[in-house]
Amino acid sequence: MKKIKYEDIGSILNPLKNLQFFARKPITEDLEPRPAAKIYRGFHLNDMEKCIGCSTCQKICDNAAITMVKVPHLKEDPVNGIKNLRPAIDYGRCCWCALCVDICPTGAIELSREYVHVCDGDEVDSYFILPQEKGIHGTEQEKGWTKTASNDLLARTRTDMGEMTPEARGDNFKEIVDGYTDEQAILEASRCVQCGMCHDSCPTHMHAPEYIRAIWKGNVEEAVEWMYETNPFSHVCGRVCTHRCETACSLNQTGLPQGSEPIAIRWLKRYAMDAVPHERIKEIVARKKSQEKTGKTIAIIGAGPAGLTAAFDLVKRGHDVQVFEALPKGGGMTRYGIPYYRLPDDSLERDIDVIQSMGVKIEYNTRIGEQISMAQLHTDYDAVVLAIGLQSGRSTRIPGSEHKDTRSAVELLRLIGNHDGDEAGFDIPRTAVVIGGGNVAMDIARSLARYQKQRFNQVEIIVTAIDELEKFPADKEEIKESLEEGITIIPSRGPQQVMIENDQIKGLKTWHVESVFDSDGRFAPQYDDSDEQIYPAEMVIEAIGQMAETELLGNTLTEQLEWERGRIKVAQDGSTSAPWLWSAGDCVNGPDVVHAVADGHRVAESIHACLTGNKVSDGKLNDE
Amino acid sequence: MTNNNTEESGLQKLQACTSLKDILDQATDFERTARDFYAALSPKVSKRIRYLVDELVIEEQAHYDLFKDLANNPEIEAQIKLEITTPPGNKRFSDCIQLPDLGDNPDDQTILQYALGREQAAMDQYHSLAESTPEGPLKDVFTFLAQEETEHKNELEKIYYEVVHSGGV
Amino acid sequence: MNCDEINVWLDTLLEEINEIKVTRKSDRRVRVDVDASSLPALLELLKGKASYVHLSAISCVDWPDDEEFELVYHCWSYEAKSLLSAHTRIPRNSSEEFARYVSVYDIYKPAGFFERDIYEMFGIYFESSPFMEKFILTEWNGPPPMRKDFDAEAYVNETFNWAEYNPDWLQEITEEGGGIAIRPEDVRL
Amino acid sequence: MRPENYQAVRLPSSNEYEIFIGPNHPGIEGNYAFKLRLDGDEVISGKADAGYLHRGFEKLMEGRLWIQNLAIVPRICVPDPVPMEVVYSLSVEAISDIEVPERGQWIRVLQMELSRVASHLFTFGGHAATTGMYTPSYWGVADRDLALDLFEELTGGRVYHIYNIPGGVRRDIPDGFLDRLGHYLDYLESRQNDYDNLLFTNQVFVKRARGIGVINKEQALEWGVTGPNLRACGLPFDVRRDDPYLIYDQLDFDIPLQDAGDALARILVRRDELFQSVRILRQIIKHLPSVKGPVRAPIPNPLAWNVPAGESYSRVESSKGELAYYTVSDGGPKPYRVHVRGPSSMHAVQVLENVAVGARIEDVAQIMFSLDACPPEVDR
Repeated sequence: MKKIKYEDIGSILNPLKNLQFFARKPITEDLEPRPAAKIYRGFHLNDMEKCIGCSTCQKICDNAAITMVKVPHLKEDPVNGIKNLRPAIDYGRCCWCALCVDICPTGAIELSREYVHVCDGDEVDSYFILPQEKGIHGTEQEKGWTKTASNDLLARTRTDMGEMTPEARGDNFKEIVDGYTDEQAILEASRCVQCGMCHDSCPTHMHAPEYIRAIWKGNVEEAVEWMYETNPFSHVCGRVCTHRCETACSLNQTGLPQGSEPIAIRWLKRYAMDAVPHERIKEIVARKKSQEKTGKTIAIIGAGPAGLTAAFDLVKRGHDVQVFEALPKGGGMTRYGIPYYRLPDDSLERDIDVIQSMGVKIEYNTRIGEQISMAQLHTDYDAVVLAIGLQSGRSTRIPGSEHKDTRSAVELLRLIGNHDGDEAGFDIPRTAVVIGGGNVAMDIARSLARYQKQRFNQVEIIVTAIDELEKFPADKEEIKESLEEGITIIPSRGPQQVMIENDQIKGLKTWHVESVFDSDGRFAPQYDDSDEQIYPAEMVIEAIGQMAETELLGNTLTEQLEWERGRIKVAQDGSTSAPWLWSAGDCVNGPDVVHAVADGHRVAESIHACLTGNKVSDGKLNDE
Repeated sequence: MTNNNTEESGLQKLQACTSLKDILDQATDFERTARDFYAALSPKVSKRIRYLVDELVIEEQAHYDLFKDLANNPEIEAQIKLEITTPPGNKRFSDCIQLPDLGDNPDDQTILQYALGREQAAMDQYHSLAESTPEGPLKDVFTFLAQEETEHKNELEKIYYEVVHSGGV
Repeated sequence: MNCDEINVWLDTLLEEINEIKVTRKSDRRVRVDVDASSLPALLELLKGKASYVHLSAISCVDWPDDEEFELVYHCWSYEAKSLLSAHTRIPRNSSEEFARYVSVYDIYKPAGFFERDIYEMFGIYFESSPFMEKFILTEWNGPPPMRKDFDAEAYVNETFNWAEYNPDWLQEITEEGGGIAIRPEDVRL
Repeated sequence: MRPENYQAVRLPSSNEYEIFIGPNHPGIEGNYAFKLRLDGDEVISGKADAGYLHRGFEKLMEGRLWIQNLAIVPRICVPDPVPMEVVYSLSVEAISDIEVPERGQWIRVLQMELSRVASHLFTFGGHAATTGMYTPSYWGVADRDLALDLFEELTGGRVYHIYNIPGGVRRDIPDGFLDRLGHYLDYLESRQNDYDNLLFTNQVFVKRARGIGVINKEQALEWGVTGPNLRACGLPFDVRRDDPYLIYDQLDFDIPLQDAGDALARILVRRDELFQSVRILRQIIKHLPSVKGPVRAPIPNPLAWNVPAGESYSRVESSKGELAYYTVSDGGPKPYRVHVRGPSSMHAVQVLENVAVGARIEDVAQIMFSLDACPPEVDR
């Protein structure tokens, strides 16, 4: 670089040198708008199909420029985490920082390369725009600033939770996962964008955004308080909930190169429940109990999640509740269906203990229909709730399925649930085939695997179902962990016959399934009988479906009630066609813990309204 | 009345038929028998599963009406030709299902198995008749009937799945 | 004198002052917490004897829960290549018009600017500072706005009106049964 | 004070009178005013008057999430916005112990230097214009615009880049960017002669600038002068060298000096500095491709980001001098306090008020521009 000395004032001719510039070609710029750079931050675009209406863009907007607008003709699908809200931008406030783009969970919102908008004072409404696929003037626009893995602002990866290795857990029923530590929980909670999709998708509408925020703030007691607003089975649901919330979670995105895992909402719930001492939880919950007694009495049949949730709500409101349970302990399917390694006994006990501490009375080993009749309950109580679950396993009824060693999964799980520790309550087969691809199939297979490991130090279990592996109704984790534990899974097989020799089961004959559903999505399997296999087994276990045991109703009541496709017909509020009888839980909705909890609330609400005179049940069903 | 009886006597009667109308009349008769059987069963089963039997009554009634209308239709041949251009696929799903004795108080699964077996039998029967009949209007009418029964069976299979496989959790 | 020597010297120097806490945060960052009464003496020593000739800034932090203002004097030594931040706390004097402290203008001239800024924004009166007058907020008669108890957003909402938009597309959506669902002010985190 | 509330005063007892220049005046840099007391055309005293641009940024920042402030910090100094983003990010990183990946650090320095180039070009033009020479101001703005094109390509925004983020920068450089940057540097170097002839060695300018607004070494230290203004007094201090941040310690550059401490010395320091920046940028073009890895370290979800309690005084060398942010976190989702210390807090107020004394009225604007004062740093 040429040095200029301070003293140098330059030649007297220097100013004249500048005359040379007259000879230079002038530079001319067009008046037309120049095309903007490739990643220009111009006006917004929004892919209306990709956008899920989570309003995260609105929360990050530093100028409060985004208003969420309800667009009725768009899809509203809470179960899959889609709202019909879309961001509208106030260009009087927007500063084009593109933080909305960087934080968008789906990558729907983007900035275009369009940057010219002119209007008169009386057209000021043109500053308020609902961005769509086309630019703000309705013309095709190129994309400018878009989401890339680099500028994505969300933490897409779930915080890992410690768990036992397959080797460590293979021969015992200890709970597999460790649960989050304080640091892990706060980190995981910090990933939440507070969109509320989880709340909307949850059958019982848990206040997940609120309790996640409370966990993030380190206030676990507040978190527990939020949970008990809607779910007295938070220990249980914190471990085994089907967590639709996580399906609906805005962070549950495929289609992004960087991947995106939903918030571990279930594990956060588990964390908060475990982080607060049990006695303290009881104190927190007791604060909500009504001090006044109504003098009304309610009988509830079945001490599972639906029955006990209803009981919890009703005692909270000052009613007197008596629960009858046929089995020796409470919890229903959560105890007699779910193995300890997924849901340890004491977690369930703690949930039930909180409920009982509110004044719910439970009579165990009392089978309605045998010891006490329905008619008696009708006479003795102001209202009766039927929450009997689905206790009976369905059979394929293929040839050989009537053999004594063809067992139902629910029956075996009940036996296991009734025994402690290493005792199963039945003889453990050296080899077994489980028919079914749901969580029940995995539960029995994995329980059996543990017993086999203990007794024979090897696992010889095949799980087979007609579905393809991707379509198995079981949770992905269950399948993964089953495989880790040495269980063989053979998908796409149709069971044909249980092979029996000398009155001993020898195996299960199956055919290959070419396709399961027809073009309407209804069940219509196509088999290939040339591909036949026989899986050796001493025991065949059926886990294809369950049904309710409604014999307790007796013939008269069965005839009185209205039914709907094999289930008692109930109105939205759980009331049956008998004005004194409500029904809730799996026996009306199909199997799902959190759905049962939601149902419990619903019938409690209806009964409370009915008994306090706010609503008269006329026994007529108000159809949905 | 056992299934075998129905099947044999039905087959003999059908083989004796010589006109399209005869065949359809016979078929209509079978549907009527089935309808009456289910109608008689309905009050005997628990109200919980009565819907299934009632649906079967409606189904059989619909078949009965269809065949009867066809038998009385002067353009019977043309109608049948039209129907058999799109045969449904035959699924082998229920092949393995045994025909149970219904007993006094059958459950939903038993009833469905029975109904499936019955449709299977009818379907097989019409199929084999169609195969053994030379080309012509008679063959067409058997094909048509086989096709109708196949469709009915497929429908029942779907119901079977929805009832029995309630989706293991 | 090289940096290390200055640092050693600084440590000895700091021992001369009462009630002082020295935290060495990194090679070039020293935090000193000092009693309000000792701060001017410290600055005098720093500038006069320890080569901290450059007062980079005076920062003020309001701690209403403690009823205190924190004043931070950021001093830079071109020789030692070290930034010393001297922290002190003074009473907030919430019941009176001003909190009060002494000016260090006679030690560091740049203090004049910062003291006036803090006077305007936080309401701290610096005795013997030459510029205790309005500068930026000449036409503002409200409370010192940087104090935590002044809510700027609330002030704006009370004082100004927001324009409402009602474009055609919004009217159409509203007729369909939709419309504005969440306003930005509803979700401020 | 609002201009309409001000009445020019002629003081009856003497020949002195007061005038008010700004806040809308071509000789004033930005929205700023300067009240002068004159005797004839000689300045007796001057008084800076701020407040025309006050947006309460420091207050606003306390009400916004840590990351939201990225959108407002560059607005504190329009001609040189990058250091504002970088120093804010540095302060947040210092408190939360975030290490910026090396590639991110290099890209930050790239922007810092390019921003310095753009800012200096702007200042040349402004300074020249106060002496009545308008061509350099057209040139300066036009050549700066080419730098803005590069910024647009790199960051998506021409003036407010909003490209730095705690942890690094938002995205990597586009393909071919370094080539285009190289072409721009070639172009700038090819323009050196033109600028020299037109401005730096042009008697029309040199004679106007020499001896104007003199600051001596002692005054410079006493008044807290920093940056090019300090180096024009012969004091070789530069934050990049003395208190290095990012990867400045890996770069080879000189610190241009002048001794005279006047307007000419200051603009000559800036001229030389511009070409030192070109030199730094050439090193970056050469070195950056070999620095692999991410451009930013992950940060928590910005909507739920509690920066740990703590404080940081972060400094950088902006084109105007020492720029520092004192940032305090109380462990919450928003800054508890951010104090912006811009170099112009000194240059545009006390330094200007002192240096203007004794000057002639026609030189006041030049003095202000030669100090490269940026009023929004005062007003914030």
